[in-house]
Amino acid sequence: MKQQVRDDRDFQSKDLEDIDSGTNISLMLELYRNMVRIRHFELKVIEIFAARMKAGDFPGALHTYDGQEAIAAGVCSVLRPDDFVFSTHRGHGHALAKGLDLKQVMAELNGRATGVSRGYGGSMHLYDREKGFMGTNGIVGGGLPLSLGTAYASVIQGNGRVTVCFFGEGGSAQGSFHESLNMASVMKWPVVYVCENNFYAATTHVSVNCPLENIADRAAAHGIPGVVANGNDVLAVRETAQAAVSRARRGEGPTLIECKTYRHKPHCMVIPEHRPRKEMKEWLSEDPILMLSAKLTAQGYATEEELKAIENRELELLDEAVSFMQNSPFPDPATVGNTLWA
Amino acid sequence: MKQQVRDDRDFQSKDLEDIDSGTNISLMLELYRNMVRIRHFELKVIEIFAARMKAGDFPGALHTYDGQEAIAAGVCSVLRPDDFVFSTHRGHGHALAKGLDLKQVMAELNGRATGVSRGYGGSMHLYDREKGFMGTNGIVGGGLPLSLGTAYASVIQGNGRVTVCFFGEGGSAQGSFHESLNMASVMKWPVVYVCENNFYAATTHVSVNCPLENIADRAAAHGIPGVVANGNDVLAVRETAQAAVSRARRGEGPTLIECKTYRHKPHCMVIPEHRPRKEMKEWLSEDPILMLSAKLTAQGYATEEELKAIENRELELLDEAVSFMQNSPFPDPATVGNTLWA
Amino acid sequence: MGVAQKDVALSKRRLKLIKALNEAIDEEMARDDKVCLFGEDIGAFGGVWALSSGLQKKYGKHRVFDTPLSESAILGTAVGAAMAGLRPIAELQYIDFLTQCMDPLFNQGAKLRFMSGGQFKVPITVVAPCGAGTSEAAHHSQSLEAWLLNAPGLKVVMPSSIYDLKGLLKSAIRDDNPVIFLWHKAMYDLEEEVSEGEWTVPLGEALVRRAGNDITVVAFSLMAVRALQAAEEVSARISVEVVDPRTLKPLDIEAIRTSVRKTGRLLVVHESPTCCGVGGDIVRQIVESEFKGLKSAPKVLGGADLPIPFAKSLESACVPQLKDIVRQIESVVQG
Amino acid sequence: MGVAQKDVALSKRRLKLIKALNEAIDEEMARDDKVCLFGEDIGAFGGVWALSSGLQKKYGKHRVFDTPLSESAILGTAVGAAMAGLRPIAELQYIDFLTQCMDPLFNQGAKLRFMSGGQFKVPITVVAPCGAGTSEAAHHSQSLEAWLLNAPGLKVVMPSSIYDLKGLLKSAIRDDNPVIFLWHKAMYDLEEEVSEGEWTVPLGEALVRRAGNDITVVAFSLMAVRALQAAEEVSARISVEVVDPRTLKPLDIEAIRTSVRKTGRLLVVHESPTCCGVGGDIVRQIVESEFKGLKSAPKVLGGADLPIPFAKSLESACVPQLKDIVRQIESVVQG
Ligand SMILES: Cc1ncc(C[n+]2csc(CCOP(=O)(O)OP(=O)(O)O)c2C)c(N)n1
Ligand SMILES: Cc1ncc(C[n+]2csc(CCOP(=O)(O)OP(=O)(O)O)c2C)c(N)n1
Ligand SMILES: [Mg+2]
Ligand SMILES: [Mg+2]
Repeated sequence: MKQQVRDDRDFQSKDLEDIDSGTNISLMLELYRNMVRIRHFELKVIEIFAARMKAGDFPGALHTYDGQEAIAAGVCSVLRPDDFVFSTHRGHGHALAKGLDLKQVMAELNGRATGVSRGYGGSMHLYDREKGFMGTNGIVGGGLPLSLGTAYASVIQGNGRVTVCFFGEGGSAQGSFHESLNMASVMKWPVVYVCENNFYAATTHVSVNCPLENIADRAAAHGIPGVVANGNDVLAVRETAQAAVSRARRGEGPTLIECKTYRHKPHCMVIPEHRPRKEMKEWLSEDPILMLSAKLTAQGYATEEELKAIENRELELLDEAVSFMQNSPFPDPATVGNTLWA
Repeated sequence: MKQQVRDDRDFQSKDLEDIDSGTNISLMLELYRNMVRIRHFELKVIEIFAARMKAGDFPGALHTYDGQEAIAAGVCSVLRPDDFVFSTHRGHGHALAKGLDLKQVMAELNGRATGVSRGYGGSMHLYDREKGFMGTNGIVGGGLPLSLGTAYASVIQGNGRVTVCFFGEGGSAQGSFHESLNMASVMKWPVVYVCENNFYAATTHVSVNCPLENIADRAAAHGIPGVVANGNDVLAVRETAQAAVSRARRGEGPTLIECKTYRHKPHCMVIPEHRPRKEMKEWLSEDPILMLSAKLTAQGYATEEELKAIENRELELLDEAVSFMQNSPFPDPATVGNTLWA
Repeated sequence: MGVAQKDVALSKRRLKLIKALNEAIDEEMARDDKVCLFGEDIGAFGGVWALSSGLQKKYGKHRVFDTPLSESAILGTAVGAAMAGLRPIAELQYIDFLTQCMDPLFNQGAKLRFMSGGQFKVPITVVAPCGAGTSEAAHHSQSLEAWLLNAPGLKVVMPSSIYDLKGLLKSAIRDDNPVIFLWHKAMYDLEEEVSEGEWTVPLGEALVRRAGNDITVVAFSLMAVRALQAAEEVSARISVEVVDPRTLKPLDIEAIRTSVRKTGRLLVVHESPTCCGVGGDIVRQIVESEFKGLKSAPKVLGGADLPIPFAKSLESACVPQLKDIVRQIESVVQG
Repeated sequence: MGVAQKDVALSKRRLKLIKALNEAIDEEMARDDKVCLFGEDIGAFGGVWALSSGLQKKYGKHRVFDTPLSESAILGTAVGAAMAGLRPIAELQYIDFLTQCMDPLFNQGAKLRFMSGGQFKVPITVVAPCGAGTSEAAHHSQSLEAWLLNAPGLKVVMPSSIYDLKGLLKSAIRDDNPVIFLWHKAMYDLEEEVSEGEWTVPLGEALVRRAGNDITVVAFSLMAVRALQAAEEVSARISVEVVDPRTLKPLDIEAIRTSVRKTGRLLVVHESPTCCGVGGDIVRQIVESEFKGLKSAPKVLGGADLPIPFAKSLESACVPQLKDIVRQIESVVQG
């Protein structure tokens, strides 16, 4: 059954002078746009992959982000364009929220030469160096140690860039999680660890991966703040992330943020649903996009029509991305070895 | 400078009905004997290795346990003969305290066929299956994941055997430490984790390996008790270990014990001393053997002469062990491949 | 060297890979209560590959259980439990995740018996899928058998038929040493007619899957299937003998020698990177003993020395395809 | 193929291994402020091998620092920092501890450029001691170059002379790819006369350390030193050419081919386990191109397929000794 979610937004309220209170309307509409973009992107990719599978053209593994959009949108909304993001196997949302091109991501997922990784990577290996997007990752916990390095580089280069590293609650059972938080804490490096606790790692309940009620409390082992946010409330996520990112940017070291959330679809396309119906129903009723749109309309920040217009524009862009992908060539096998060495 | 050591012996005092209060005299003399045995063993090994090095016969790496004897002696004094122990690179003390034969350990360290591992292992690969001694280890943190397996086996075999796993404070920065505590906690397996915090990992101060004052507090990340003991006070160690071992034996899951201590010698024979003189002096004044002998004589439990007699007997046994080693053959290279496969 | 044992007088049925492996584990758990099974998602759900389907229900949560997402802890549990007398089977969801558990497997488990002067047995079986061809890119497409073989102390099994998959998994579980058992992800649809009931296939015996006179092709796992197709394709012109070692350690080098003595020519095919792969190791051994009888230079057709790329167009360029095998057979025969 | 460059007109001095490597790092840090260095105990203390002696003092705690005892975090830091434009050097106290950091090195760093479609450079240098012969047993005596070579994307350097150690480390640090630089622990006492000042040795160039006509012996790291002794020992009877590849990836196979074309015979010597080792890989390539010109079967003298045991009597039986090399030279020459 759905857990009550702790909200630690006041975890260091005295330090939060630069927190945006979230009442800025255009910002909220931007968050909305971003979440809707991710949601429709994922639904479209599922459609495309399902069609390809039906046609006997196995498209590779697909872990979609729908249901968790508030986290990527909220966290990335407080980042500078040159900040670094490390993502996971469930990373399309992070990629889009960090500003990656819809067309190039769609192309990559379908193995086209115009993809963000030129077709070499696919869903679990999306990279965009220019955008500070340091990769989705096929290895659970794989991004965590690497996030130390960009954080260190920011210190030595004195450029104020902050690193954000996403991972699932399952990933918090990997040794690399602890090695990374520990070293970041000892070194006071500017990195923010964002755990997306969607209560399952593939089919395994969080209680098998962690004996604590909150992953955030693992921060205690490493002497850093550990805070919980409602991962379906984009404003709560944003506010929590803002505090942690500011703290990092000020040189005060890392923070562990846990965002409680729920994925809408099964773990990946080839694994059947196994979660309790009641739990699913409760969580689906707290859809992060509906939560935000309800707030926007209730408070008179936007009309249903304005929101629909945003959504329609995103659907147009998505269609363009699909066409772009479909008209893109596959990578040339003759040059496959050319990019191994620099 | 030397830290004040926290003492958590009352951490679950309500549960400690089977704790031995430590006033049993013969038990205390046995602890004394054990510690003196380890101390003289280490001093002798250093002597032998130094002589071999001088003669151009490099004997391999040597990490001695002198200064930390109270931990091995105290912890192992509450174990059953069939309980399991996993040890470290600094493991002679654990081996002897678990009842390994002085002769066979001496022989192993000098690469003799009569050694406990038949000369195949050396200092960092001492094993004695019959005695439940599951190995010293060349890999820092290497024993931790394995300790899960013997603990699991005890559960499935229903034989009540408890597993104790030793490691240094440096080892607590390894991912395997966290993976192991987490899994043991989730599974409630009967294992006791004993961190010997001697404040240095090779030459690196504990503050580089852990941002907390107490390693024990890392237990919080895994939902298990974490307790601190004065690792130079054998009775405190014993009492703390007794509580944790009983807890494990009752099926209530793992405990993390941190014993603060200090090694008397440099990290290993080839690394020069680098620790602050003042700190060393303070710690050396709290020699665990002197602390116990002072208590024994002050309280009238034993006379100086009685203690000396114990020591002399141990020196005799040690001489026998050295002769045994010197008269033992080296392993036959012709059969080196015979023990790879079962 | 074994022979194909398909003429056992038992009723026949068609069997696929996962069911074959599930049966093997089920039978071994029924036979020996020291056998236990754990890994990620393998409990009530039955494993992401359905390998352990029904087993937790049948054998209980003590013997079949889900672990945290911690491969080092999983392998550590396996090695420790083996030290205490159990016979654990540990599942890795992909063999690629070896990188997360190298220490308990390579430094501890594989070396334990040796380092302890022969005191311990370490009868663990690690089961995992391997291989490319499923558009899963650089972190989910490797086989890594070369690492496993270079490190002393591990047995390695990579079967290519349903009969062998079941029979060898049973032998692996019964073996007193650490065994890594790999099945190929591109073989899930393979179906074979086999008998009902139990059988075992011994570790360390190669099988001549097709007899021939002009060239010996050594191939295992999916590449054995593909080599047989290639042999068929060139059969009008070239008589190809296909030898499937089935286990790579212990390797039945005698069977390969016997075949090469007959054909005088050797091609080894494998999909993992060529550099320091099994191919070179077999060539090394054959050249050493059969140099004078060789009619042409032995050759290795291995995978590209590249990570596996995502796009199909790239991926298939990195792993030997039917046409590549045909071409190399011709090239070796032409000398 | 390079030639021994010992006649540079500079003042000479005698240099040992650690000092040579320390100079190389020092010079590169002075030359490029993107170069940084970290690992366990390498800061104020200067490293357990004294490799970084004096460097923290000279370059500050930001560029030279102690890490926690966390090899995955160390390698992760290196890879991430390289992605952000630095040129990190990470020390492992023994290459055996690779098992603790496989993922950041193999799955991430080595594949990153490829997986990202060429977006990133990953100019990291991992420095570590390797090798047996020091009575340090199964966890402190490996070289593991076969793992490094089988996995795509890593360059591997294993020099055998002081001149090369310094010159190749400088090239490794300047290289834009991940390079693993291994020195042999049994070579600390080796001393060589070299010039003052700077020099580099390019990656990927073998060196003919001794010219000869009867047999080509390929050997690297400590085994190259030993092969030269063996060549000397048999010199009255057999003219041995010793080729030291120096870097194993990229491998200067052309240099080896050239030599084998001359001698018609090949022996590869290495101390790591023979199975799936470098030896087989070199034999594979030479047999493929030079088959017709070979006068006898090429052979590999590798280490035993065993963990390294502790007792000296056992240890030396597991690694090629001078007498073993001599015997194998004779055996290959006799055919
Ligand atoms: C090291 C490793 N082990 C196992 C897997 C297989 N796997 C992929 S995703 C996943 C579950 C991850 O759970 P979590 O970290 O909670 O992320 P979520 O999928 O819920 O977003 C598993 C077991 C993997 N990719 N890497
Ligand atoms: C994985 C690994 N990394 C590094 C080493 C080298 N090493 C051996 S002991 C040691 C320090 C260990 O410190 P700690 O765990 O505190 O134990 P102590 O030596 O203080 O008893 C190091 C770095 C090793 N053996 N294994
Ligand atoms: Mg999850
Ligand atoms: Mg210590």
